[in-house]
Amino acid sequence: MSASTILNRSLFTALLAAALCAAPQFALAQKRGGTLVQITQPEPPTLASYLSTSGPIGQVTAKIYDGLFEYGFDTKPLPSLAESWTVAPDGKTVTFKLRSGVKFHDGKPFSSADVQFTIMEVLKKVHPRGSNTFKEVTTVETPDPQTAIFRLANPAPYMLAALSGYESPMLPKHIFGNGDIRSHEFANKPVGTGPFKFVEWRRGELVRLDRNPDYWRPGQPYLDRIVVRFIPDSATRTALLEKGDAHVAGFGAVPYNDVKRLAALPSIEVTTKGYEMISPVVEITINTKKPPFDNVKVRQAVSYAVNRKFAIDNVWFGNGRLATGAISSNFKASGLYSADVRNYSVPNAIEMANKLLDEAGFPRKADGTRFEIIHDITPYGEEWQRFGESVQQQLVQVGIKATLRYEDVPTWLKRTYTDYDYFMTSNFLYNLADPVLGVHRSFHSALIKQGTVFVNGSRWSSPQADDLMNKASLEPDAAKRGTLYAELQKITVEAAPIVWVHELLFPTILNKRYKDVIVSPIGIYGAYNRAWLDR
Amino acid sequence: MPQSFWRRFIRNRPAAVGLAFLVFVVVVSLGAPLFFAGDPFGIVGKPFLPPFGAYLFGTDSLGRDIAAGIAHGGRTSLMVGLVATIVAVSVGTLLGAFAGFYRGWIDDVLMRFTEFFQTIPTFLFAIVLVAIMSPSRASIVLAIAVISWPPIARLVRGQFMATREREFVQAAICLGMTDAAIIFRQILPNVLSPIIVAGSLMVATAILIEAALAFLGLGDPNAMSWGFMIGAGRSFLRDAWWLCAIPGIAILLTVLSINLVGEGVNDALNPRLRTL
Amino acid sequence: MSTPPAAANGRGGPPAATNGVDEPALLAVQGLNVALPAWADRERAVSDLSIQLLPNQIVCVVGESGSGKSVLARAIMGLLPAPHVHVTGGRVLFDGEDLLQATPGRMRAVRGARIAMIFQEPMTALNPLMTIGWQIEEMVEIHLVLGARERRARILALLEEVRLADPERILRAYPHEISGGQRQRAMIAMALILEPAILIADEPTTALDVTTQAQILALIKELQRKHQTGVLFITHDFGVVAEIADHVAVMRHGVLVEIGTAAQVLNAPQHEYTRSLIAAVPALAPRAKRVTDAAPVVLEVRGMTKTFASGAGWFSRARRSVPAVKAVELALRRGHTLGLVGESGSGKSTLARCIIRLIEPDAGSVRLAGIDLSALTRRELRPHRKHIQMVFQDPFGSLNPRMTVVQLIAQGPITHGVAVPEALARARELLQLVRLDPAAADRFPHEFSGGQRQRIGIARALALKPLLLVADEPVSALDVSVQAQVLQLLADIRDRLELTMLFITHDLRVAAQVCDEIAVMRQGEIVETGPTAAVFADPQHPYTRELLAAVPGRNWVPPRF
Amino acid sequence: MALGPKTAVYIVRRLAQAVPVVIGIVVLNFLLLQLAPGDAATVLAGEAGGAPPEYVAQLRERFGLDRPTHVQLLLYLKNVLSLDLGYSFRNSMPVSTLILGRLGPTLLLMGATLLASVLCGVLLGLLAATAVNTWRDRVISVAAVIAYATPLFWIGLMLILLFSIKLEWLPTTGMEDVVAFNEGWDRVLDIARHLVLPTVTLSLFYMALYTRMMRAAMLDQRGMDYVVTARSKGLSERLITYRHVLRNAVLPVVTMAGVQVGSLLGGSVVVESVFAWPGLGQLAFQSLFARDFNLLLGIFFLSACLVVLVNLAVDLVYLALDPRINVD
Repeated sequence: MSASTILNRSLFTALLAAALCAAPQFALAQKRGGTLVQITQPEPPTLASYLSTSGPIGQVTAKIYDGLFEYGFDTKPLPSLAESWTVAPDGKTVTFKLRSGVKFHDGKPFSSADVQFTIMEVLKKVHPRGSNTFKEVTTVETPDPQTAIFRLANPAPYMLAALSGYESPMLPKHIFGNGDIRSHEFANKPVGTGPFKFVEWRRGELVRLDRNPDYWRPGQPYLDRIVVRFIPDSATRTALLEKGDAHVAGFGAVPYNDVKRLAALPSIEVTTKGYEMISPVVEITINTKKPPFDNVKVRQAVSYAVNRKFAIDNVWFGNGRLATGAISSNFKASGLYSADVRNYSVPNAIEMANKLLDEAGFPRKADGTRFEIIHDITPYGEEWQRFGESVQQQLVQVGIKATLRYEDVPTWLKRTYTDYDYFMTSNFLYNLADPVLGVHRSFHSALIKQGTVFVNGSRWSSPQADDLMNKASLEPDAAKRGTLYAELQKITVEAAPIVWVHELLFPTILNKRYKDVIVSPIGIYGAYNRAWLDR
Repeated sequence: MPQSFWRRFIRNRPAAVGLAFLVFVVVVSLGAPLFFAGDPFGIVGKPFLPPFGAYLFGTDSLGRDIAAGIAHGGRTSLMVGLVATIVAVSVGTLLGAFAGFYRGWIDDVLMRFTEFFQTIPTFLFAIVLVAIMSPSRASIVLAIAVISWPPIARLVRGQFMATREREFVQAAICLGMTDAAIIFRQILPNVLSPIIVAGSLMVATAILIEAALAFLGLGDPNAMSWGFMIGAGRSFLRDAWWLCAIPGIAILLTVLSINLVGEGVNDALNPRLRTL
Repeated sequence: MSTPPAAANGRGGPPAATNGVDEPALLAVQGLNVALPAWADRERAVSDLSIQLLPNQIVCVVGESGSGKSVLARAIMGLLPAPHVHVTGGRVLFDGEDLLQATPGRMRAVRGARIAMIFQEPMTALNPLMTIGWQIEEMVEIHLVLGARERRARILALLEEVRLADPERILRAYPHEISGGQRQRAMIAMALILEPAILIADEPTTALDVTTQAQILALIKELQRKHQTGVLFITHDFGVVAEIADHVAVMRHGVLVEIGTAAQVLNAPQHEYTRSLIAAVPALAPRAKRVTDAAPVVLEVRGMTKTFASGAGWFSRARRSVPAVKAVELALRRGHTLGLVGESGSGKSTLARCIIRLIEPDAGSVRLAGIDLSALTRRELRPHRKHIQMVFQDPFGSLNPRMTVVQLIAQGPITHGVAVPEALARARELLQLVRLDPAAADRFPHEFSGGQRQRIGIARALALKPLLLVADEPVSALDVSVQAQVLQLLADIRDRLELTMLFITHDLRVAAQVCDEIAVMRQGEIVETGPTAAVFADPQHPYTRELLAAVPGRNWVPPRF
Repeated sequence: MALGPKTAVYIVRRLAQAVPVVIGIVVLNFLLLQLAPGDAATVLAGEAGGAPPEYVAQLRERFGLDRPTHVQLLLYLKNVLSLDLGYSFRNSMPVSTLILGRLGPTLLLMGATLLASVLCGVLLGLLAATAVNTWRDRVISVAAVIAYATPLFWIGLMLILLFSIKLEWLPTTGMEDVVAFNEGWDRVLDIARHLVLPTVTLSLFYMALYTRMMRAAMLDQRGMDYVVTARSKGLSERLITYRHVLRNAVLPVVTMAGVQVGSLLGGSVVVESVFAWPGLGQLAFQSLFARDFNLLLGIFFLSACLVVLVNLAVDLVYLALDPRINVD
């Protein structure tokens, strides 16, 4: 990985005091009471968010488990269970001052021992991303119940971006410390310090969370209850939101075609905020080791042929932003995004594609085709199938006959990341909070790891790109980082191992009577402690 | 015999109507490449055009011609229904014939097997098969055939058991005929009519199963099919009802006409029943 | 309505509608016409029929199948299968009331209470899901207002009257749990419980064994005398007629051809058709043995045993095992005809099928012309099968409906290697031998009558020139006139081809006519064997005596014309 | 007929004979599922949006997926025979708990469907058969023929469109109103309202089948000799129908109902997905795509047991209805 050379820096010093953050109550007259019904799709397989990062889990558990931090829309950390923190100048020691008087839902107090247990015994060992995030953590020291000191082998600034209650939930040691953490009886009966307490999980139906009266933020939460419903049928999900029987839904839980209609309703508000630390991208991964895609011209031709605008308008019904390259335009603010790359969305794209294919040595045969391939479809649902169908049609125009293949998730994952037995496949990846976490994995030669999913499946690599990424992950200066990434974007777009189609704008549907629901860049992965019902 | 069969069949009005419609469906499906040239997945116009405008049945969410989809989808439905039935009926007839004729252990094994298929939720089993083999026309046909042959085998077994006791079969044994001759030349022609009837009804069931699989997203992604169209149109139920309604009606009418024809065949083959 | 017009077919004038007695009729059918549906082979089921029934009288209506005798019974009861079959004219006067004009409600009151009916097959005539007691009780309940105890007492009394042992058990039993004879007794009890004026009996003994038949006939007669009931008794069997009838009416194609007292009709029939029917009834007098014991033994059966295991299926209610044939020994000489006689379930058919290896016997050997067939495997047996051929009982089931007549006859020789054209040519010759029109060769079995089909079956068996012909009840499904023709044909062919024959029958009259020797079977065993004449004249075994005594009309010698 | 010791022996024997069938199902499915590409570990890693290979290997070891197939099978069989259905790692729960949680809704839907289809089918068949060739018969027969040809999922969607979206008479989906958290009778009523559409959808096909069977059986039975006997006794047509014919005609429907149960669970996959009914069908569907084979096998095992039990129950009913059938 990238963090082998250390640059001496201390970006993070002591930050704001807790009081500053806990002060938003004065803005509006929040009212107590009410039940918020959230739709989560699909039903989470478990509630063990320390064991699996499967999307829907966090939508439930972030209300139960707190993290050390929260984050503002600028993706900067804010205090939560940690009142304050300091990073030593060498970056190898991080000290967290923990809030006092915090109690778990079972009444036992929260202390540094719980932090130590959670990091060292749980997240570092069994959390799929945690082993990476906390890789550099050697010990967590607990000089007193309110202090936790992380000792790191190397500086790991990205760690501080991963301490939300969604990503790194703080668990009660007195419960999870007993028994096998991998199959713990409390896995699906979570006990945390969060604003809502777990009541019941009716499988296939709902999870019910009730207000935690002993929540550490006085007066909060405002809601009496949160019900998370699981509705497999998309039309029903829409209907529930429309009727006001459900109040919030995100992450594509509502079909994109319904969003427009819902948005027009006076009772409903649609926002694309709350995904800033996620940055999802729709793309087509090309197997660069499989002829004819080992030829860069062929890949570029495909990149020209794919009509991004059509996908946004007709498949995702406008819920997308044209993607230009490897890094999402969400990073424009931080200066990491660059549009100075080859532009594939040009009016004469088809012409360009045909020309490139001719040059690549694939002339049209008598029947008008140049060659045949199989196009795999991400098995994530109907819009992906429609996307595949539209791509198939677009490829016909440049003489590529694509047969579609639609398999279930495990089969598809195995084909793409283990067997590499594919030509090109649609794909869906998150840029996450930082390119180091979400972008490097698709290009770095170190991440051509057979059997590991969602890494470099196209198996494209170049020493130059590797070098750029290694440098960027350790570069403290934002402007310099921007330059490095601009170069990376240029190279990768030119090599076209991936067709970046669009930056998916997940619409979050929100009933207007519910206020302050989406208040952070993790959106519905938030705790909802400030959400309230305006009757 | 065939002539009187035909007369009896045509005199049965629902069956005649069913046959006429079925012929229409077959003609449209087989002629789909003529009537609707090109790929049915091809995008022809703006999405969500309502029916009876520029396009007979309108366009779907991507702007594909629904009428073309119906015509080409009919090919898939009929093909899957027919081939799956032929496979299931052949296997079922063969096994049922041997079990019913020889009884003994062959029969025991077969009965255990059909019991097995009665005990397992068959549609779920079909889903498992298709998921494992990856959705394609071949895997769907195979899955439907696998879950469909046991009832045929039971039927044929029963018929063989009964017919085997008929005196003309005993006479054939007395004449010294080989078992194969007795099974295929003596008994089989006499039990063909229930098999034909069951087979024709099975085509209808197979079409429904194929549609359900496609609806659940387990159809062949390269073959336009009615179930797929319904599944794809499901999200637009409220805004563009025709996306679901039209292919649904196509399935309904086709299955209905096959059932009517099947029953007509049954009635025409067993004229006794109708004299009552 | 006055006297009926002359019969349409013109074969003699209509018989007198009286029974020759001046008593007032209990039931008078006058000029009854019953129409058949358009697709039937004739216009009317019953044409212009008049008949009378007096109290305390048994009138037998006799005729072959399709004569319209059952339709008559149902027309009287108002039970014709409307709308296809319906009355188009005439009157049915019962106690002076025309039942054809009665309202449905009135008819319901008459049915069961005043006119009751019993049927041929008591097993299907009773509701299989209800107890006997419930079904009898229902009869009482719908017609009378009686307390439960009274009802029960009355039923029990009647059950004793029809001689049902253990009536309490019978009441609780379901139809399938009692024997055929018991069922028919229960039916009779049900029919008579309301002391009806008239009992209509539609072939009530046809489905029963000969000994049971005799008992039931006696019972009907006894009860009829006791209750002074008028009985309209429908039958095809002149033996039964001779046994029970006071008056006899003969029907043919829906027309009454002759009516008169039993003595008149049976012994001095006037109408040509009646004469031909009576002529066809085989006499009970045994034929003389035609051949000597010097002929070589063709068939030798030793220790033949077959036990049916049952209880294999979930729902079979039979006992664990049923011995069907117990160590039977038989020998049959060339040219002889051995009659295997016995009641249903005696094992005679099983024995025949064991000999021919349609059923694998448990033990025993079969030697045919010196070859031990039982030592052969099924496959090895195949070429030898042509030496034993069989003629089956059911003229409808024994011919493959999908094959033409020549194919049916030629398939045996073809199977055994005869060239196809030769086999077909020979099949056509055989058609002449069994006296069928050669034009019939290319038609399918369903185009023929029962008797013609039996001829085809015989031709098929003969095509292989067998050493032994096994005939399993070959005439019992046929009408009496056809039966006579087929028996005659068999006899002719046997004599011409010197056939050896094993002839299975339940009918002692037929056995007497055909067989040189007979073997009497009961419960899987041969209880008596010997030359037919000897056995008939001096039966040794009590069962043989019982059988002979039970033959209906045994004291009546059909006149020969 | 009565529940005597013979019947008890029969029940025990039937259950004993079902054991190999059920085990056969488990074994066959186990082997079949081995053919499926990918495993639970891949799925979990995929759901997590990626995971290091060590993590995946660790998962495999934990799930026992690293052992040879026959060892896994033997272990599984051993567990099943001691009625331990194993642990669903994906759901972090014992399989039995998961299944039990879904069993209630499943049985509710199955029961309601069975009841509705049999009762309505018998009733409609009766209504049609007692008025043969009148408009009533024609309407019922035509409706039955159409219902018989209707794709389940499609009619489900259309019912939602009509009754939930357009008319707003009935709830769209789910098993109960989860916002209300009703108690007592309110809850029962609420569940009943939710039950209507899925039950109608799922029972439509069989209702049509039973209607047709019942009508045919009634007409068939009307031609039987015992009906003539009943007429000759002076019974009215009404009494003949209700006392004699009905009971005989119901028998084939009872047999068919046993067959229906087996297919109900499979068919409910589609209906459960349309109506978001929290039943076993959906669970099975999900577990297949998650390669959660312990769970899927558990469901197959349980549904096989269920079918065996229901078939037994149907046969016992048959036994009570038809005295000709004996347990010997």
